[in-house]
Amino acid sequence: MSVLVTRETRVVVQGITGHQGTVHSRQMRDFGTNVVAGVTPGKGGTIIDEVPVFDSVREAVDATHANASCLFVPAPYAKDALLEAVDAGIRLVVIVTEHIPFHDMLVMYHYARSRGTRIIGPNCPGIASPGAAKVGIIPNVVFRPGRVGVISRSGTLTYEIVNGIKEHGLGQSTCIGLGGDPVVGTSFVDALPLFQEDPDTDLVVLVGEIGGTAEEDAADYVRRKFTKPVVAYIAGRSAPPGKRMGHAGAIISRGKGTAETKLAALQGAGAQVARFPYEIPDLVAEIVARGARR
Amino acid sequence: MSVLVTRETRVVVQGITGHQGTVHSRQMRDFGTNVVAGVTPGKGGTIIDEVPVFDSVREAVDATHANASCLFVPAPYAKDALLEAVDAGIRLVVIVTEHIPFHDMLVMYHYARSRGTRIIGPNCPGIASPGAAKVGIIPNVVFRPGRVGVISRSGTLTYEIVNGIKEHGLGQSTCIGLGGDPVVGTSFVDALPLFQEDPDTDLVVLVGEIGGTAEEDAADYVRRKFTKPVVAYIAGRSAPPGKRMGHAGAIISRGKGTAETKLAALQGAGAQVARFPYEIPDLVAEIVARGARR
Amino acid sequence: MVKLAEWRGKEVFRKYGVPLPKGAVARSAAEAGALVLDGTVPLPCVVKAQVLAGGRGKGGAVRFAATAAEARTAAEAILGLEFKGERVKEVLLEEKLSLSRELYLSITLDRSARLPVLITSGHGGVEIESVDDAEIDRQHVDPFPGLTSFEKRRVAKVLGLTGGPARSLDRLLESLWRLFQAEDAELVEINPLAVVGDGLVALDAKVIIEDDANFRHPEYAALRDDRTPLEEIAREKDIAFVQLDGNIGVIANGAGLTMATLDVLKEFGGSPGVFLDLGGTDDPRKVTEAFLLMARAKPKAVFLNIFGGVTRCDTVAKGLVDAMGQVPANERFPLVARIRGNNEKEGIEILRAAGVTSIPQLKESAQAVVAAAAGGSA
Amino acid sequence: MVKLAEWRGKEVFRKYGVPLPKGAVARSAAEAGALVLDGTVPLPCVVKAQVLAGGRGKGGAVRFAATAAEARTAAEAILGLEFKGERVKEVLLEEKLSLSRELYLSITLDRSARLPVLITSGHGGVEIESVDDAEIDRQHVDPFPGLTSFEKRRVAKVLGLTGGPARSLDRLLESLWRLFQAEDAELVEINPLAVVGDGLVALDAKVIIEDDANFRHPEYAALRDDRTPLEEIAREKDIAFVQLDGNIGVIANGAGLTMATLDVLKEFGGSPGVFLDLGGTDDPRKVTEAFLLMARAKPKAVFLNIFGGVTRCDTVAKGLVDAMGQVPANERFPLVARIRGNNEKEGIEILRAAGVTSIPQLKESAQAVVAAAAGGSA
Repeated sequence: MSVLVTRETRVVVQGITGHQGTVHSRQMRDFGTNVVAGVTPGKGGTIIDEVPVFDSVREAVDATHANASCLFVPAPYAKDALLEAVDAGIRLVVIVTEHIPFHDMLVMYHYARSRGTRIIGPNCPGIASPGAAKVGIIPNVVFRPGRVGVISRSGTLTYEIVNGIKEHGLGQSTCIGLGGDPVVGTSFVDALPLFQEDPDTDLVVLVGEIGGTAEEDAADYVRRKFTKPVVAYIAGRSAPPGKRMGHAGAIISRGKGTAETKLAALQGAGAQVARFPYEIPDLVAEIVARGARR
Repeated sequence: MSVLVTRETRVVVQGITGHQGTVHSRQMRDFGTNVVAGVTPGKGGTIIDEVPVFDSVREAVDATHANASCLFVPAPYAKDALLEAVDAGIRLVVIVTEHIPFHDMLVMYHYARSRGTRIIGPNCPGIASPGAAKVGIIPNVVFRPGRVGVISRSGTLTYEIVNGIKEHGLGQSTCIGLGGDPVVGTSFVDALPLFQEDPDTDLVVLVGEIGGTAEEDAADYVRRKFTKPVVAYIAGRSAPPGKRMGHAGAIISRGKGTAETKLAALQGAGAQVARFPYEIPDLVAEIVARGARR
Repeated sequence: MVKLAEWRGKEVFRKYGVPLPKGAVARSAAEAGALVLDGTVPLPCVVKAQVLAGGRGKGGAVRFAATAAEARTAAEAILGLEFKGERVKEVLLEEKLSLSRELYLSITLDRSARLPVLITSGHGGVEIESVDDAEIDRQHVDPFPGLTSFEKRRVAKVLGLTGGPARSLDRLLESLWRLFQAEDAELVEINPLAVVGDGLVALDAKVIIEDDANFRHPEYAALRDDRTPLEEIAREKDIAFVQLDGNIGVIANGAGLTMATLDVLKEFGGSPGVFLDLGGTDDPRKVTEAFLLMARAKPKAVFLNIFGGVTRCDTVAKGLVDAMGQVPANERFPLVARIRGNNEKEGIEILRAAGVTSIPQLKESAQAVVAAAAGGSA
Repeated sequence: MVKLAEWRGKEVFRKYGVPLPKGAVARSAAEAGALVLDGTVPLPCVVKAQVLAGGRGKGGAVRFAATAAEARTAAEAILGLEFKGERVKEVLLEEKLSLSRELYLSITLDRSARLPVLITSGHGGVEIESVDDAEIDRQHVDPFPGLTSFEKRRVAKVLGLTGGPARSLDRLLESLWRLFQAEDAELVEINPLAVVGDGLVALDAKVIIEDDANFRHPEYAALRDDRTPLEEIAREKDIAFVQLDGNIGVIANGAGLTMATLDVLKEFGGSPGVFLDLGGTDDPRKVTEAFLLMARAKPKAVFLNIFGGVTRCDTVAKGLVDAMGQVPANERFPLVARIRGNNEKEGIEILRAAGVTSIPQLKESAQAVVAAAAGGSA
């Protein structure tokens, strides 16, 4: 088993004919992912690396029974592409596209949710389960099958950390890059239950960032419901305060949102806290040594 | 048991301080309905016939745990009132108000559905289960407890027919007046399964009208899934064709929508068809005599 | 519902940016000629009767003109015509465009799906009912999130449009969808929608606005002109009143009961002529007004069939008795009453005091009124 | 994000019908005086520095004037001031209204709830962070179906508004909600929102527009003026570039890795000064441009920390080597590189050929660059 994706996942790549779409479709297939279709309006009937391209997601689904989508379309068209995927019955959409206006993402999120579709992202590296499938853009080279779950708000920092786990001789069950945008389809709190229920995950590495309250919410969930060990890292501990989003933002996240509040909350929930990315593999290895299966 | 309403149903009346709201709140209480609250913005804190009035549905629900609403507010404000009820967690709303623009009703219907709230109406007489509760405006005098279910698109014609059943010495389990508007919250197809599952209903009287395809859809459902006897009547058999809604309407209901198509469909589904309202009690009585419990 | 004449529909189209032929309305032959002469309407042009009924082309209500004189003559021939019961008061003159395809397009409500539906066909310019079902596409549109780009692309593909016409369709659909919602339309229909050069042009316009939304659109409320004088008075008094050909007047409450009453009357050989639906009133004065309106329609007999709910039997009886006193003796007609439901006893008593007996059963009462209309007495 | 100065925010407010005091912008003392003399700004009036930072009242950037001469003097005193790092180029003159209450109102995004939130308080006119949490109301608004009347009534009740001010609030909330959506705002804030007579007036305006929506609002893209010259060049080249006080330049890819790199450098005593996030580029020319921009910031040492994904290691190495050749010898600086991930081997090889060794571990490479910046060599 794995989280959200399996060997049976059938991926349609929206925006497959763009440079990133083409490159990453190939890498997903190299990973072992079943990429069954691509979609680019107006390019239907062509073929990219043996993958048939359709004009619409509906046509792609009808022809190939795709059940997951990886979305590379440019930000101004991303909302329409997501609505199209949901409407065609796709129940998992990984949105790689960055710079999607959050007003668009609000519509996308609530529409998808009302139809039972899970979004990962936007502006995210996606999801990968070594040995099963990858939907997204995390480099194949960082993975190795194992029993460590990774949930991260970052992109390249995720690669760094996953790679570190591999270089330590350990492997991953599933890695989810949630994306760092203000509105994400799947948050830590949404992802943790999936790992809680996954029999192939022994512990979870949680990689957060300053800003927002997603890590505090995650800590609350871990404290109340999560029974597996957690190793946490928060990037940006020493970042300058930066340009704040006015006073209203502070009102929403009163007393939350800094590296300190996040680390304190996670520590209070029983998580092992790493101060630097390179401390993570050691903490994971210790937990594994203490009894969690590798 | 009964359909949708029980002795435990706690009704809030939206628009209770209007004439109809006041009159029908009293009649609902006379029927035995637990009318726990009224809502009229700006009139919070007053009392109408021992029923406390609140400024908002949320306040009414917090104070009285109301779980159903009967809506009498004027058409221009009905959409907002429905959204308010849904937002406050009300899961059954009977909309008596007539002349609500269908564009508003589309928003109301889809919003309510996404939140799990059932709408009956608009422009409907509501629902009543003799011995349990009534939410709406069907005259109390027409009822008598029994085992005949009634589902109707009409208003006064429903009273006529329910009364006819009573005068024949039979009684009703639950009667639902769906309302005759172009967009209704609950259609025959939505209501029939409730009666199918209701152990206190032995047979169902279905009262339709010309226009739309709701009766044809109902016939299809009866044929495939409904196992109890059905007596059907369609009003408007001899009505003049009237002013049609352009050509597009005809395209949607191709070959459906007339009294003939509706009657043929229902007959084809095994329903007993009454040609006139006064034939209904006889048909019902025959079925009861053949073995359905009274 | 408020049906807009083609030229009014096109005014609404223009507001939303739907591409239209150049044109203008004329109310006289001289005006028609002048519109051509001053260049407002380019030649050759089409002269179309502004009536609500369809089938104008076959019916001689659409003519072509290559000169100003011909435009004048065409307008002269059409203005004043009686077309399917409507007097032609206006003609619309429009440039005649050279088109490569005629499409059909409409947005209306699909009641069963509880969703708006965008209906299109590559076979436009003919009555859409005559087009084979397989040639008609239905695209539902969810009010949340509204008409999407992928739905518009799908429709373009179904219609076989690419390039300029496809881009034109995208903008046009956006316009029509906004119009459909913002104007509270029941129907927006373009037939034919023409492919002209690299774009689309709406050659006809049918717009029907929902009455119930008049509180948002008072500008439409005044436009209805397909009512009889009595129907117009009824509308002003907010009474549902329809005049047809028969001789029995029916006063009932609720559309369903009114229709059922009609069914029963026809069964017994009656010929209902005026329908008056009291609806859910609880005001005796409104009942009086309705009854007096009925009297003005001069029925041979009147059948009052009320099942009291919101409308209580005693209210109706009071209003009725009051009205009967106001009808001059020589204009009186036999009245058969059947009142049931809320406050039935009180109502029956009031009627009895005025000399009217309520017959409790629908069948018997219907038979009585049919007999009365045929010359017997009630 | 694009923060609008108060007067620009109020121009947007006006477009959506938010009630404002009478006022106008002046860019010189003479202009300020003239605006009063010609009646554009009624007396008495307020003269406010147009800067983005808050706390203007306490900071002497807001003055009052009872005559045209006083308005001139006030403008003279404020214009040209340096207020929290910003030079005052404009003042806004507005009539001074007599108000009975000051409220707080804003709409922004609640990330956790994934919903817009309408924040209000009866305690306006002070920094909202200083208001007790129990005095602040949060009303979430669902984009489907949008801000509803019952939500607006609820807010009015919470604020204790009835009658005229409640009706004014209803219209104002409608305006702000439309503005928030249609203008792609991150924040719309009014503090204070004043009760003046029977209605409400927005005395201040804070509007922040989301950068990502610039494709819909090109008019806002040009308004940002809080960047350094190098940051401005970077923006034009679409490179994420931030200048601070330290002396180590950091080139990384991705916000998380950049922040983590900073955390590690600080741990070993380094002082990062310029951050350059390559993001997800795959174009060696963009890497070259970014590196040359970094060179212009004159760092003591540069740390290149790349984990190749979309950005491949060989692309970065190529762009880097190309750039190094373009930096004059006397402007060169020590470079510590760490490149991992996609095409790592190829990238390392390209760097080695140019004389740069990639240090694989983050800890060791960070220590090396700190040492280099402190005077050691890389």
